[in-house]
Amino acid sequence: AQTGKLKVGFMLPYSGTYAALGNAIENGFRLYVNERGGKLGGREIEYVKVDDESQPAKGADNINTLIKRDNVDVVVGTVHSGVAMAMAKVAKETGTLLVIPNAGAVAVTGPMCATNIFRTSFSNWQPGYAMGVVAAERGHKKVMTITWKYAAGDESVGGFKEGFEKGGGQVIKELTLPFPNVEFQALLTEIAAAKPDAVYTFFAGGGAVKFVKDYAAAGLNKTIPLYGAGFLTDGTLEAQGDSAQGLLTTLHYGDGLTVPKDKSFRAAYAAAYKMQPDVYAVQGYDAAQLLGIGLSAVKGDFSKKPDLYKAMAAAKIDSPRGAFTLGKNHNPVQDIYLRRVEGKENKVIGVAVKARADPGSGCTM
Amino acid sequence: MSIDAKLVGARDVHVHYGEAHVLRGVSLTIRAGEAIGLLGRNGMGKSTLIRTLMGHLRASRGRIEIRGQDGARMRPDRVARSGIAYVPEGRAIFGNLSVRENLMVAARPGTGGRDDWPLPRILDTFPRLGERLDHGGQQLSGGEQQMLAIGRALSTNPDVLILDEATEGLAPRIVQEIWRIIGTIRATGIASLIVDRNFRTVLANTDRVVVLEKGLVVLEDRSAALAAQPVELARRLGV
Amino acid sequence: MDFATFLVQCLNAVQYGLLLFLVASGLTLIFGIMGVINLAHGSFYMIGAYLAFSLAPVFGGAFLPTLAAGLVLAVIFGYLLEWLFISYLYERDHLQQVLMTYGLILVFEELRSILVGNDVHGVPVPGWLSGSIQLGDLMAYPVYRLVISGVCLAVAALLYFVIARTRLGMMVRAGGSNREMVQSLGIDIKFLYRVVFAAGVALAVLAGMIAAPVSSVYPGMGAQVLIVCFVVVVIGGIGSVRGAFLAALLVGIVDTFGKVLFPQVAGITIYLLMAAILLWRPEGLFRQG
Amino acid sequence: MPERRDVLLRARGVSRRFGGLTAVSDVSLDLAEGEIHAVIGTNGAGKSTLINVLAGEIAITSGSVELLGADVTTWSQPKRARAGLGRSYQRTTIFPRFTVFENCRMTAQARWPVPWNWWTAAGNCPMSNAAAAEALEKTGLAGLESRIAGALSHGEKRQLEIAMCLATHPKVLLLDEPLAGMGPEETERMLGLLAGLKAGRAVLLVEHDMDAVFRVSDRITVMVNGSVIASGAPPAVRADPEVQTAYLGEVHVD
Amino acid sequence: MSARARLAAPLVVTAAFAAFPLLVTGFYLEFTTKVMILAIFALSLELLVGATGLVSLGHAAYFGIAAYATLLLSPQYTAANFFWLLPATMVCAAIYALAVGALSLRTKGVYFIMVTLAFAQMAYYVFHDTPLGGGTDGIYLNVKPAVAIAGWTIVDLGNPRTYYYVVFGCLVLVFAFLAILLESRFGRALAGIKSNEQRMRAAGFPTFWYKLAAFTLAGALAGLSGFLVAVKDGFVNPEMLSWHESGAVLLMLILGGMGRLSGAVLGAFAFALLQLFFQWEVVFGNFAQHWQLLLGGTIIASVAFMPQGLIGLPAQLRAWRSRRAARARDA
Ligand SMILES: Nc1ncnc2c1ncn2[C@@H]1O[C@H](COP(=O)(O)OP(=O)(O)OP(=O)(O)O)[C@@H](O)[C@H]1O
Ligand SMILES: Nc1ncnc2c1ncn2[C@@H]1O[C@H](COP(=O)(O)OP(=O)(O)OP(=O)(O)O)[C@@H](O)[C@H]1O
Ligand SMILES: [Mg+2]
Ligand SMILES: [Mg+2]
Repeated sequence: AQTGKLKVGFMLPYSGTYAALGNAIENGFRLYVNERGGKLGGREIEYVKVDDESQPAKGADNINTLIKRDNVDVVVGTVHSGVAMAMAKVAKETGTLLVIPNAGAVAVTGPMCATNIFRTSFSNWQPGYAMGVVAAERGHKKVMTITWKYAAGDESVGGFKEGFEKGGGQVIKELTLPFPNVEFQALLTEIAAAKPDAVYTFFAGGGAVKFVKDYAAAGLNKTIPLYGAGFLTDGTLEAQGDSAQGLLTTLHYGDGLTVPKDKSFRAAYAAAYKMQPDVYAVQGYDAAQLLGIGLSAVKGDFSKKPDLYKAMAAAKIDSPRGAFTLGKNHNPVQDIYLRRVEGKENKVIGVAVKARADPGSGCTM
Repeated sequence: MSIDAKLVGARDVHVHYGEAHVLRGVSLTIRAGEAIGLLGRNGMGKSTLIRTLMGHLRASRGRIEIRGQDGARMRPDRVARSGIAYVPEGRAIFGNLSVRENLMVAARPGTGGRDDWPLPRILDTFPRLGERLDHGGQQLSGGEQQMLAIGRALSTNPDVLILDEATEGLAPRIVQEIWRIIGTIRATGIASLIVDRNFRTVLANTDRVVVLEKGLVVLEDRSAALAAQPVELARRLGV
Repeated sequence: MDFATFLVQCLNAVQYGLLLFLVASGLTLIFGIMGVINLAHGSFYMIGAYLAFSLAPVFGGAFLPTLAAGLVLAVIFGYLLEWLFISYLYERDHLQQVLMTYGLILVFEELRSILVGNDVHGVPVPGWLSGSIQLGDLMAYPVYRLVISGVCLAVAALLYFVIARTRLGMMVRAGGSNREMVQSLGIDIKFLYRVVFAAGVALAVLAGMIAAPVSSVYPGMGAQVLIVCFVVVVIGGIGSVRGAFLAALLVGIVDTFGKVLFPQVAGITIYLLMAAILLWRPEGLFRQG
Repeated sequence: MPERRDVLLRARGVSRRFGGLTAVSDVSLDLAEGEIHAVIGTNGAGKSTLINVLAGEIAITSGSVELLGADVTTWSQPKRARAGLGRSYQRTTIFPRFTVFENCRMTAQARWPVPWNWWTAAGNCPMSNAAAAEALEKTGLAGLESRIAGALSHGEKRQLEIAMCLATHPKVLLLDEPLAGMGPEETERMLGLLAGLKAGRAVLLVEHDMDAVFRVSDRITVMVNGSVIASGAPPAVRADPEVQTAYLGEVHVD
Repeated sequence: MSARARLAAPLVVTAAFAAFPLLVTGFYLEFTTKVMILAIFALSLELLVGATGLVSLGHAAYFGIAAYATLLLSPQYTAANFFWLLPATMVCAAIYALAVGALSLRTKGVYFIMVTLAFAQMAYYVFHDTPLGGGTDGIYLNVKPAVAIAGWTIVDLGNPRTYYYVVFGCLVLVFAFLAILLESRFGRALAGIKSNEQRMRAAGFPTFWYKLAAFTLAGALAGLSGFLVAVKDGFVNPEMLSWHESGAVLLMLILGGMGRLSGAVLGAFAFALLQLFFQWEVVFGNFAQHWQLLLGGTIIASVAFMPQGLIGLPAQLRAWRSRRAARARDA
């Protein structure tokens, strides 16, 4: 059996728009490992980091740096879907274990799926679908969607549409604007003129903050309810202030969960990093758990790849979000929560869909 | 101001362009009210000397004096503000400014608050410019640009006017006009340093003439005296 | 689109255009008139937004003092920056400025990350401007956005006046055409350029500070705005404040209606506009002079 | 009427407007082989504009231009140049970073361009090298071949300007103030050169140096404000009172 | 410098590169391969910027289009033939370059910079906003093209060492081609156009066509590098066409020193190595996270102290020394 250190390579954004997410993921991962005395499956863990800059064009080179120069055993990353696609390609070719702690690109666990690629976060489809179900349940008939014209947005809206139309609703218009444009005023005017029953949206980061504020400033929040995938209000509430109050979003994590694991996780995270964890930290934490489960199963012997992967695929992960398993395509089968913004929190007010797997269409594994 | 006050002085000035040694020890003095002609064949260093006096080029050796101050380290704008105006060869008018703006951009009273060259007088002198006041400098004909460059220099009401080939490309009538103006300028006590290809006219309109050859002063005398020895001069100028 | 909606969209377009002008105005000054290709302009905008965020607590959230303090800092900052990094580039190939200002972008972004972190922040709209005006039953228009437009108009007018009508403006423009000759006429071009550069930085910072409450504050916000600003300056004709103003409005209109009418190609509408205008008038709408 | 030689360039009713300003107005002139035809006139009279229009550098507003018997009114400037029209500029337009020799060779190449031959070095083209060397020799720049053109003195640049024009072996030469910036010695040389050049060529000379103009030209056209006010043999033009008041002033040409 | 000495340096460098894969495998081999591809990309831009004076800020478009073409023209489950795929992708890039060039060459200076940028953005959004090439997520190449004649596979592009030599061969060929081209009459005409287009027209050069030819050729060569990258990574993404890429390659040129072919190659290596170095945790520990600060600082310093770029450094040192000597002589 192998006894030396196990090298984990973080390929995450440490600069640019997503830098905060990258840091949260790393923190979450390290927290789990530290809780186990710096070891997983009996192997001491050593880290190597690469800033992926959220640049897909550099994706292949960056992951190659980790795999070929730094000889890492596992790659953990990343946030940006395009970069994750490039990583998946290289991981597949080199057979390196890849754990994706955020990027929700459907293809990675769809046509691109592979035995050595795992995701501990979500697919873009999942929260969207869940919100579609909720919107239909709440009796809305005609809904407009608005998002950036890019893959993540399309996939999220696609999920919403599927869930919503299954419930008898109808998406009357899909508004898009070029990524990463944040001038929403024109589209808000469109919404105001069309007067739909509700609006579903997928934005993240700075765009999410601005959209929510603009939506409120235009007075639309009083007449047309706004629903979103959870990223709309995750890590952005401080910036959104009053304008986000009462918003409903769906995600696999939230505040005020009654999961015991969550309580201990939050306490530990706060103690370790002097700040509150967010969903990205949870995803990082779970990535470490998943790896830990696999390594324990093979007693730290990384050379037993098939057993390792089998154990990981079958893992039941005791996540702060609530325990979850992986689907055939290595994407979490998880509860998606419905959350309402209260103060600076995304309060969980119920489960939107239970143990929902991503359809994983195209995955032949 | 005493009449023979030294305004600009160069002593034993050497200038290099990289390896090329272009001025090899030139001395020159411009006193108040004095008109000096600077002659020499192409490439002998006339413009180099002028640009050194203006502070655009650094002398590798020697001393430059501007109104008694060390000019070697003076920036060109300080030199200009001590009352020295410059019409460079090739005009260098501001193409993106209108004619009026070209004439206004640097306009200021001279030393002692003199304001001999207000805009109307400049336009009187060059009526052609008056017709084209609102046109862009870029659009002027070559000669019009030349007039503009001179007018612009006058607008700073200088004590010393340095003209490097200022009559290049001007119609004979305008050239006469310019020489007349130089005469007027002389009469008002403004000193001038004139480079011009027409050495006869230079001789006739200056007090003193300096001839440069390969970076050295090879001839320097009162204009009247030189006019009397045309052969020597012609030899130096290669005629 | 009914008529009322159309009118509101026009308002949106104009308002966006004016905001663009505000950001582009500093660029017009530095790029169009001084002739320095300043890629770091977006960074100054970002710095402005972060200043608005960081300075607000210092002044207890009071808007105007924060603004004033930010502008003073910006001027000092711009002045030093020109002196340290830009002043010796004028005589060189213009492309060196590209490289230099690119280096500055990296440094600014990273310093921002070290000093302020990478979180997204919001800046509250000042209380006395936080109302909104109801436009029919359609939507409410925030007063603050209208105020921004007012500020943009004022800046446009002031800038036009200074550049086109004052001696200072002439000197700056002359410097863009022939630095050496400007010096020969007794104008201290070094100092002048330093001041103009500082003013350009201050304008970008002003834009960032004013836009912060509506745009929020986030990493990478500068890069986004930079290219659009270049487009504005180029369409307008380099060196022309008037051109930049019109171009900003035009871009605002095309972008706004592009998004609404042709969402599929919304990404390229402004570039199409630019290409079309430059093919029609290869020097922009208003050439300088 | 003197005996007519072959007209190499014929301009008929040439006009050029800039916005409201008519820079060249209805100018007709013939450049005959073996003749130096001077165009003189006040500053801003439209001489350079006329050259620009004839050379095809700027578009003509109305009128027609005929070169070596072909109507070239709609031809581009490079096409006219290849057909044998050479010009110099009033403001020096050289290649400042190249050596003096390369400057000339560059323009000489226009006659043997073969752009598709990408494997032979330009320096190995004997024709262009010979043409360049000859042009430099004629203009008195021999000895300065390896100097960087941008570092020449003003007058030397003016000489180079002419040399570059000659290196293309034009049949029709349009010279815009070739003597400007030249010292007395160089002026002498240039006048000698001009006199030698006209054999087999037609030369249009724009110049403000009246001594020179009256010495070398066979025919003079005088322009004022875009229009021709006089044209003919030098003595007649000199005697024309209108020309005297408008242009010559009290210059006495001897 | 004697003629022999002048020839010695490139020969030594070429030999070193040829021997490199014998000594090194794995990461550094692939890294060097990647940088050589970038060097080809930079060389193609050098033809425009350095040789013709046309500053294009949209050069990544041709790079990206060729990369996309490589994937889109490859059959789904079988290998495409290298010998027709490579020319086909280069032609795709060249056609777009021809179209863009024909329109944008009407403008000058900064306007040209911006128009090329605009057309590149257009291509970018075509791939970004439409499902043509998988949208923002990009697409994969399933099977690498085969270098095969009549069904006989000659070399295996999947082998990193082989691929290194393929890329190296391309680099040498492109370099040599450009070196000869720039000395030819066509190349000198481009140099003349860069220096003074007005004069070239007056002399009789139809400068527009010369520029268009250069522009198209540069597009085709950029296409070559795009092809090589696509085959190497097997993945393309719209970001390959973004203005960041166009900007980065321009920066390589400036950093290396413009107007010399070796400057472009040097710049590509310097830029990539600096980035790699500053990102290296072994050296910079946790500060490696802030590698952009160091890179930015280095760039600023290099502009301040190396106005002619890396390639001009020796000349700059020589000038400095001779100036010091002259001063000592005078004193
Ligand atoms: N920037 C420069 N770099 C190198 N050499 C130069 C530079 N400028 C001028 N020279 C050289 O210095 C010498 C003197 O030039 P300068 O311009 O002073 O001559 P000049 O007397 O003014 O001639 P002209 O009457 O032709 O204007 C010339 O031989 C010229 O080639
Ligand atoms: N591009 C332009 N736009 C507007 N006006 C122009 C343009 N070019 C020339 N002009 C004007 O046309 C007139 C004729 O100019 P041109 O250069 O032909 O004069 P010229 O006879 O060569 O004079 P000079 O002897 O002074 O060189 C001038 O008044 C000039 O200002
Ligand atoms: Mg001179
Ligand atoms: Mg003229």
